[in-house]
Amino acid sequence: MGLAPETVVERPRRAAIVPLREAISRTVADGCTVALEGFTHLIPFAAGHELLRQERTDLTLVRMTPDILYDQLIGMGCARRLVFSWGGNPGVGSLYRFRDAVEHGWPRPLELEEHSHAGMANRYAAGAAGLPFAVMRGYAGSDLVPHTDTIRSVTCPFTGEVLTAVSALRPDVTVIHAQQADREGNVQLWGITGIQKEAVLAARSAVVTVEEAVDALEPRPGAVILPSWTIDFVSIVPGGAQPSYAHGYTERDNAFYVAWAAISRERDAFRAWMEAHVLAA
Amino acid sequence: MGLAPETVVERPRRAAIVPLREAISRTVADGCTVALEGFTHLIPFAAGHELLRQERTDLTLVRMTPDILYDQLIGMGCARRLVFSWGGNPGVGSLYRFRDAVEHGWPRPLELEEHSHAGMANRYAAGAAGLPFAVMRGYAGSDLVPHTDTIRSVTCPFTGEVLTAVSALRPDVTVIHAQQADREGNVQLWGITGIQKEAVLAARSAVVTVEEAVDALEPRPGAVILPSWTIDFVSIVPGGAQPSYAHGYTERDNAFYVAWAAISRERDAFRAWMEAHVLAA
Amino acid sequence: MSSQLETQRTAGSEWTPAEMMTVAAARELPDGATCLVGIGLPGTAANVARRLHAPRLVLVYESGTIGSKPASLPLSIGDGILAETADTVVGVVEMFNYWLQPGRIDIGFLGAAQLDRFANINTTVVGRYDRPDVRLPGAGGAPEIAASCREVIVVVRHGPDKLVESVDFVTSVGHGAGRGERERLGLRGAGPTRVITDLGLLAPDPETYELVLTHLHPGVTLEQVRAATGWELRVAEPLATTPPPTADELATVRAVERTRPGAP
Amino acid sequence: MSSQLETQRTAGSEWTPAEMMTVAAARELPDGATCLVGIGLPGTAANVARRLHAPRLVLVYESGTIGSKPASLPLSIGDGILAETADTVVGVVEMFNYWLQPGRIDIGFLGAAQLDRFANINTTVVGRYDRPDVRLPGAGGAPEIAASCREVIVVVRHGPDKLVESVDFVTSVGHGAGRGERERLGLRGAGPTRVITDLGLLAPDPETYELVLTHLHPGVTLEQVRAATGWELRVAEPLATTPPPTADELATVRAVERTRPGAP
Repeated sequence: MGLAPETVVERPRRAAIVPLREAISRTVADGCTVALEGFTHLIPFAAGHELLRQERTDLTLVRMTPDILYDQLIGMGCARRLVFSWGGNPGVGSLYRFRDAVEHGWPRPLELEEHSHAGMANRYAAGAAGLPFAVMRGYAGSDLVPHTDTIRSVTCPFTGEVLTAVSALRPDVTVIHAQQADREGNVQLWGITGIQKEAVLAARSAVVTVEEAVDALEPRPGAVILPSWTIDFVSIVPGGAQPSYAHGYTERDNAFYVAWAAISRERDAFRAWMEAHVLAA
Repeated sequence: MGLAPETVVERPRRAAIVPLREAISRTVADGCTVALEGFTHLIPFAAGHELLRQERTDLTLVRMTPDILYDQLIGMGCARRLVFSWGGNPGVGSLYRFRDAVEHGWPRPLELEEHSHAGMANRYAAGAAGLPFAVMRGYAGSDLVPHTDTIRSVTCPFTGEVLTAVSALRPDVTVIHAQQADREGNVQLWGITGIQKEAVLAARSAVVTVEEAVDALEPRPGAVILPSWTIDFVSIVPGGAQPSYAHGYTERDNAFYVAWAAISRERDAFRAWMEAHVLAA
Repeated sequence: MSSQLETQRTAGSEWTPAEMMTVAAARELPDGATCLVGIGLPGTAANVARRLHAPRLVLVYESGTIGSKPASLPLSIGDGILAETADTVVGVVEMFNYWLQPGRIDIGFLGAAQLDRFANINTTVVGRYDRPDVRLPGAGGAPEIAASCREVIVVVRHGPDKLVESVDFVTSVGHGAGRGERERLGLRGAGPTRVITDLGLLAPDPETYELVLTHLHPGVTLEQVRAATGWELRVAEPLATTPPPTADELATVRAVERTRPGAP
Repeated sequence: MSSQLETQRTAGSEWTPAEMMTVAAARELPDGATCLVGIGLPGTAANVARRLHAPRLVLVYESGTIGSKPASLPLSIGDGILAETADTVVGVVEMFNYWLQPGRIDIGFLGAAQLDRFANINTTVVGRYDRPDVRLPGAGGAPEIAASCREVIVVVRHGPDKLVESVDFVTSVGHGAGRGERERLGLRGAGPTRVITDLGLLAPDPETYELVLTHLHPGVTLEQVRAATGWELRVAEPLATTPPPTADELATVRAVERTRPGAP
């Protein structure tokens, strides 16, 4: 009788509102599988930088759209493995630290588990739904299939049609950034809400940084609400998504995304910039 | 090359705003599979009554929660088959016309295809997603399984775990009621949004009755927006959900739901009431 | 049988068996728990609990409302007040797949038309499925609520036609044929841990998982319970008596009942 | 090659090859169609089309925005302006499962790092996957966009390193090895029906599905195109010339480009 801990989500009765340093130190250990999610919008930069300051290493980083934040984590050697579907600087081009790790193994080799967006989205959805896999139409004829062992096939028991199966994603920790939390730790985010709900519900523990603490959440059109009892820790971190943005609070710093190419192209310059702007912070 | 008409959704560029009579006559033929959906809220009573006035018959009626409207359609002999998961008068008790059809075949026998809510929800979701089936945890040990051939099992290609598969639902026509449509035929509904989005996206054609036409949809918290190009016909029918309700527009007529037991218990009294209150209308 | 008892108990007593049942059910819901509230009796008890010892009880309805705090009793699980007072409202696909299925909900709170000695639930038919004597509403959310919630509490009025040796149709699995069956079926929640009736409380035997009478409500005799139970009922040693409703509990039950649509 | 051409064409001409490419791409988008807009060039062309002949073009972005009407070009497909101006914003699970997968989207509008003679797309690696010369961003939404949209239009700058005999990695299937391969793979959309470059237009041969040059942009020679194509390019008979950009088209392209973040 009782619960199968592998498959059933265990969560506290309610989120604890704590400083970011504590939220990260109490959830992320070396070697963990961590998803810092966000689809261009609400990227949890501040939480990712806290990972760097706490010198977490051997992480498996999960994200549909690894961008500058993951370029920084990879370039600083935090990551052993990357599970992803699109690794670029949106609208700008390459992520040079990601490329350097994959092309030259610097500062360390980076294992890749590579999917399409549809595949990653369905993997998170299966994790959130407590299923071991998801069914989809996808990858047919793509060279991703022979390189990714979390893509297989499944046959429809009604029609006999062969479809694609992808295995569930269950991060040890999911970290997201949102606009608001109330005093109880209930969280609201809006704008492009991406995969954040599934990423939180699929994870064994969840950390949310927010722009603002409010007395009561006033429901917004298109908002995702995450009840306090689905979250472990909430940290109040205004501007915690910069240079990404928090719809209604901050603007995306597109100039920085463009500038990142020059900052990150060379190893030494990148390291110096990180020392000055992230580690020293 | 080209599209497989069985599996790919074809829709007009945009919904036509027409009288209810025309919307029903142009979409629902005798023998069709029709889903008039709504989870207690936004039940499309007016559209269902139009089906009665147009004397449609041999219908396969689909609905998670067949209630008074389906009791009326079944009692008037419109339905050959019912695909459902809960057939009662919510908070009151039996649906006597549904019971009479199942227990005594009056006015005609009613075939049942019976599921749980979770199964029906996943069947609609598979239909909306263009998949032939959905994977879930459900029905294990339930006597529903030997009586329902749209419930089977599927094995996870990663873990070997055996899970439940349900076949996709693809109604010929889905009919729903919503609060608002704009001049382009874009639709907004809010409150308890139930299964309506999936039911519309799973169907081969879709009809939406609305409380009100507005110049522009002002987004509401928790709203579902159905773009005009996912709908065939929109009809403006204020009060079209009564005695159910439209959140923000009308109240649920709970007294009528309670009164329905007495109205519907006897065959002749039921028929007389329908003649006077529905067919004559 | 219940109604006869009703009169009998009400005469010269300050509460009815129905009120005792509601109070006993409400006591089972701990503050801060998440509770998926089934149709009927469970809704009343859950809203009583929220007004008494469990102000932070999270009420989840299969219609998609999460954290509803209704000031008055809804008639249906889809009444507007459940959405208006909710922390969030989700679609039913999300409700069943993301919230119920993975085992996030602590307590599934269900009623039953028939309940058998292993707490299996029938809400489908009395008689044969293909030729029913009484066609009941059907499964609704119950099979997956009974499967996936961390535990299940069943509320049912006592009667030999309701607590039966074996149900005519297993709509929702309790403990199947007994020990080990839930694991065999891959059901991940603990299943029914408590059955609350208008006469007493039952719980599954930790070895056999057969329902055993653990409590009599005040003033109820073991003979009354045996007469109202459709199988050779086993009784816990010692057999306890349910604490009577406190004045506060009784006042709350009555206040909540007065908010039911159509209440006198 | 493109940049050399750029200078050459710009000298004494009133438009650049890049502008001609954007105009030609925009012309392919019919009013009222639903278009899933990929990253980069497609976004510019789609927003030009919306300001010209296709005011009711429905722009869908894989970030979840449906019906976006941005007044200025976004840098990324997740910029706030896409959500602010959308008819609705959905989560990415819903976007891929309910909107893209069932074939609701008329046109998938994609770019490519490499495109081969059968219109297969590589956005993953140049060189070997396990030891790449250049690691590219990867698949994103492209494999399922290419699979499920009713048709696919590819926009790519012409160059022998881009239009190659066969791609180093098939990220997204165009026509595979040719006729019949999409059916064999169960791909339900028609696949790439048009390839637009800065030199001309290509389309799959209706028999072999090999890409054939159907149009030269004004002032471009067949020799330039052959030199910029990595395979023995077949040419349609007769070979047409793309109508030059109208003043209105050119003005609109330049107005839209001026709204790009970081534009001079």
